[in-house]
Amino acid sequence: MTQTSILTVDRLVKHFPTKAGTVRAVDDIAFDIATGDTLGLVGESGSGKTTTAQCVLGIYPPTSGDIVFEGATIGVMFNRRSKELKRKIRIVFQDPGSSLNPKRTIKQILSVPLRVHGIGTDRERLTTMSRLLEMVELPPADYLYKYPQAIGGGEKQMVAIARALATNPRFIVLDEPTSALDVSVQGKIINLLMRLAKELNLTYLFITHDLSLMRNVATRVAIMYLGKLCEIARTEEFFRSPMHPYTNMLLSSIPVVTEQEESLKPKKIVSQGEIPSPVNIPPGCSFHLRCPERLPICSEVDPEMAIQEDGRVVRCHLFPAR
Amino acid sequence: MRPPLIVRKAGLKRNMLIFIGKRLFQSLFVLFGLSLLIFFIARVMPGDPARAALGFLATEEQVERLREEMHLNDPFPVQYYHWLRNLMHGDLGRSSYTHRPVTTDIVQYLPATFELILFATLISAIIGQVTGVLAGYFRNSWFDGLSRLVSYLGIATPSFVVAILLLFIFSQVLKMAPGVGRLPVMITPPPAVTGFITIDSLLAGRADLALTALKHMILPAVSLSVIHIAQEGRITRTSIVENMQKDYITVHKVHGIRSSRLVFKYLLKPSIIPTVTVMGLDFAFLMSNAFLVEMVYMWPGFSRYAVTAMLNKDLNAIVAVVLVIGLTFALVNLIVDIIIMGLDPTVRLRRGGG
Amino acid sequence: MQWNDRRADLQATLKQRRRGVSRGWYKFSRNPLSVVGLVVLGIIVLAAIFAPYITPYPGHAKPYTNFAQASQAPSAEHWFGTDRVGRDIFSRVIFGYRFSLLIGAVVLSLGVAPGVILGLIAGYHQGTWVETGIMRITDVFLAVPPLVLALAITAMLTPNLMNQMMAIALVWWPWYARLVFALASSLRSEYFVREAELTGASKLHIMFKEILPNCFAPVMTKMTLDMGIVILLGATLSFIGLGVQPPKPGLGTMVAEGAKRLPGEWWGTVFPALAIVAVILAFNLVGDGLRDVFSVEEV
Amino acid sequence: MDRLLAIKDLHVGFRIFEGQLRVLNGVCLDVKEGERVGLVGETGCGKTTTVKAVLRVLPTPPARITGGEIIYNGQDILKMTRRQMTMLRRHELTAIFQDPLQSLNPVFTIGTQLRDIVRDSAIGRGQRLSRREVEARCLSALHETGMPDPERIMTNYPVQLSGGMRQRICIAEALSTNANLLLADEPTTNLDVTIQDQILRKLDELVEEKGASVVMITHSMGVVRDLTQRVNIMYAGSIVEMAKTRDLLERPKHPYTQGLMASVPKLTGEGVSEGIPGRIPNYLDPPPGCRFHPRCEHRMEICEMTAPPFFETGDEHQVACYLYGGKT
Repeated sequence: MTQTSILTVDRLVKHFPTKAGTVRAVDDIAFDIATGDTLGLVGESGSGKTTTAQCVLGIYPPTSGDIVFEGATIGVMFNRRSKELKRKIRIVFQDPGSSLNPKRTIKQILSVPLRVHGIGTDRERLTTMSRLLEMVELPPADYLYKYPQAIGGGEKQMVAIARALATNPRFIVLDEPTSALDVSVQGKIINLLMRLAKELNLTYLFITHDLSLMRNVATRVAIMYLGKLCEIARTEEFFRSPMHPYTNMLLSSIPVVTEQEESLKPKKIVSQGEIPSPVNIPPGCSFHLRCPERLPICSEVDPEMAIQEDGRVVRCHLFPAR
Repeated sequence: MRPPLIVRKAGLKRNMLIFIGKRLFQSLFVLFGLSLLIFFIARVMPGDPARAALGFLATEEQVERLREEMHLNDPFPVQYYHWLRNLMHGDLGRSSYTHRPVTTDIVQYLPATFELILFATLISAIIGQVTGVLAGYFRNSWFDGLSRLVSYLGIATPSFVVAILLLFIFSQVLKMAPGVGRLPVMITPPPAVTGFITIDSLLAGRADLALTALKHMILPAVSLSVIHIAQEGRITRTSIVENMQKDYITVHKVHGIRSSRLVFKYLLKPSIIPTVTVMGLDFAFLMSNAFLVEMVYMWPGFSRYAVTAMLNKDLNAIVAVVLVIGLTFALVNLIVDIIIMGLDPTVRLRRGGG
Repeated sequence: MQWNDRRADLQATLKQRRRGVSRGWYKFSRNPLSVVGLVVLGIIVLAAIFAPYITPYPGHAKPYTNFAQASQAPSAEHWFGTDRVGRDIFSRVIFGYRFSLLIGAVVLSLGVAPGVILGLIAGYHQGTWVETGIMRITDVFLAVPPLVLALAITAMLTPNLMNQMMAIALVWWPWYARLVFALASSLRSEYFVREAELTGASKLHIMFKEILPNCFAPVMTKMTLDMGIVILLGATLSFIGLGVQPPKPGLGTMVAEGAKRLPGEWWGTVFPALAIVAVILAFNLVGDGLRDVFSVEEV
Repeated sequence: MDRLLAIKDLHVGFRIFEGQLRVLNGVCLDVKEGERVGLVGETGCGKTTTVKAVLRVLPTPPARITGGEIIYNGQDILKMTRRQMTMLRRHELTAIFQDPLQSLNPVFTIGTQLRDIVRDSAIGRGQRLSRREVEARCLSALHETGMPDPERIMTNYPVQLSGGMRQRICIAEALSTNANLLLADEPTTNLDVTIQDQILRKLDELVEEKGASVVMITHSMGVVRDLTQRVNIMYAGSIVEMAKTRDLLERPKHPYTQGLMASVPKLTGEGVSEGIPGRIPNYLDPPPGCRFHPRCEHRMEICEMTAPPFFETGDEHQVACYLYGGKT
């Protein structure tokens, strides 16, 4: 790869001690994101994808491991991070209903990042806010003075994106930004995000459970299961020939709408079993209980991440390092 | 999506014990804080407790001796320490009004109040629940409207007003109910075993006496319970209406569950949980409302003792009264929590464990 | 551009606010009982404010005796009758409202602010020692019913109006602390609070600009309902003899005095009692109407 | 095949503070004996209202059925007495809802709830079951849905189970009555894809086995493709297109259906379309004529005046759009 990576996560571990035992939410994962790329972090509920994003954002400090952003270690809570770092890393949350304060107008909402980061004078800020709304294709005159409850879910998400852009960031975490929206609205948001990424040279960490969406959005895809990564690959290779049995299971479970899509789904693997509790992770490979292709070794030894011939990384005994 | 709660059966009993232990510890802490607060106010206020205790006729020397005895010349923490140590031995000091140990007074007066309050709780629970359920189930009917109107009046009328009006109407004008007190003046009360006259009479084999006592209790108990009937009725109604809109009730209906079973089993159980919580709170509030009602009905109970203590600035008694009510409140809340654990499996499974 | 102008900015904000008010009034007016409550409340407040000008015998609120007029039943001259020293009960009831409203207003203005602020701080610092400290102290104050604690404190101080208000305020703040704590700690996990934190907004901004506005509706509703409860508590204290002292016309005091002369002079008790019921009822009705406006859930 | 359920021109409104929400605007839907029909639409289009109207569990007020008929086996459900309705629910109609946690009573064990359903439904058929028979039927109902250890599940409360398990229980409850018609309202929307796949396959298998008819309500075109033979597309309170599932997915005719199909992200990776501009109308004051016209790029004058009737465009393919007829 010729591009430099903007974010590197190395051996990241995040455990939550609870009375019932330790929840191993993120258990030793590593990946990096190149500048201008979109990494799709895909997993089912409880896979640890959101916790990973929260560690990157500094909502939780990692239990161990490194998070490196633009060459500097940032693995601490947000309140110990520099303002500059907060300016560069931004977030768009999943639920547009809860991510905008219902008691504040769009103008007030957009003004917070500008004031906190001392961008512009009072007078300039109004212009900046209008420009931000125009960037997300909302006419400022109609929206600045509205309260969030007066606008639709898709529009709320646009405002959340405008708020993220307010500080002129380098990197945005998108935490399931469209999963609460209908598909007919989703398209607009996704296209907007993709256009902005190109225009502003943004890098995205895109958290989602929707693999079909990732096919159309991500430059690389990473699959998580029970706090561990199963497979990371460039999007096209990933969908052309998925390797990890869990990936295959996910792909085969997706409901699709056309014949061409049906032909792309792996046929031989059928979904079975449920995700075990992250307090009681099975020994060996955590997926072995549900794996149709398990080997005797799988219940004993946890496989390592192994780089394959084409550069992709898979964590499975079926695919040892070459 | 919420993760499942995994608790083993054996763990359940332990959870419960741990929970009760925790709650007892918390209550102890709160009572300690309460005693500190009330003791502090009792000591910092202007005036001389020793003088107040002995009255105007005592000599300066006598007062000074009592000051020594009560450790009033010591700094506040030392005073508090001595008071706390006496408390451990069941000694709350002497009442400056009755000139008897406060503990003796409380033991004597408390049963009369508890008898009254329990009766009032029973009345308000039964009437409140029944009207609440009916009003909720037949929402927007004439009954709902009427009970709403009455409950507004119930909440807005102070208990002393209710007490006076009931006494005035039923006892003085209509002569349907007996007057004040626990028993008519000429009648000797049964030997005290529990302190509850109704029960003591029955123990002594005097059913007639129990009936007389019960008659005496009706008016004050009703005066006490009016406001609680209104409140509990409203809460039950809200809860019923809320639960009727829940998906699971729709699902039960869709599966063709018989409607009597739907209402009295599947709707009622989740709906009474908030009412039970409120009933616990209400028990404590009954104790404070009893202050007024006992005054009006000359009920020889703890609450009237408390009012007398307050009117006479009887410091030791005031401190003791507040603590006793705090203790009762804590115990009732613990019982309520245990009942709720029994009713609501989510609470039962989540407490203590994961 | 039009929106890029300060005045337009202000106008747009005002327009939003006006629309909010008119929508609120619409919801409020859907409940006729609330409107009745509001009207009654308005009359009571105005009457109390202008008591010296509208009551027939303003002098009767002060020490006054006229045994020639004593213990008269209600008549055209004395609407609510007269008491045993010949004072006009109607005039005294109107003056009594002054004390009741004063108690409610003073107690809430003293009690609400500290309660709200402490609850806010505790809610924002949920799970830390700050929360534990504040909420355990709150628990101590809530360990006995407010009436008991207020009575005890008033009794130990000198019983008068001032001390009574202080005592009630002292037992009242914890209710607001607990309410706001519950609201704030659940709001704390909302994404908009998280976003503000990640942006780097200050704690003060988050507590007062992001969280507090969302507590406004329930606090307002509780305050209205509490006005009724505080007035009731004030009347109760007066009834026992630990509040407004005679000859000042406290409503509770009047009921207590009148009660001694039942059943003969029923008017001495019944009218002040009805006056108490009316004001508390009015506050309750208005509070319920506000609850509809803010659509706050019951309890 | 006979018609089992026929919804004819159903209108439902909700009275709220601001006025009358006219939600359902002439819904028509047919289900034949043994057939599986899909009802697809986005949030707020009235899918759930339709289901609740059929089951007669709409809260009235605020809801009001202002017109139309729901004919089940020749009888109008809307005219039935409460007793008849209970009987119908006990062995003819059944349903599964979206949120399995909300669908189960939190303060009773799974066993308590299931036993009552089994017992009451047997009474509906005129049978009185012994305690042992009830128990056996409950266990077999749970077992059928692929639940491990049904005995233990019977003693559990809903909070003790995972989302997938809860939905399996809802399916077990629904199918334990041996109903002829199952209304499944977004039964897998809250579940993960791998679990969704398992549940849908299990549901498919059980329905096949019992020969019941199904109305599958969902927002996902993909779910409909796997499970149904015919599909109805719903927009803002009315059906805009109905056809055989494969036919519709390959050749969507209504502009809304076309927009929806284009918006679905595909595994083939040709990018995501812009979607449909605007949003679902406000039901207080819905647009006159075709309710889709403000968002439609093909709108004509007539669309703003009268709602389009269905036009037949091929093999059982009907579209409510003036692009396909009525231009004269």
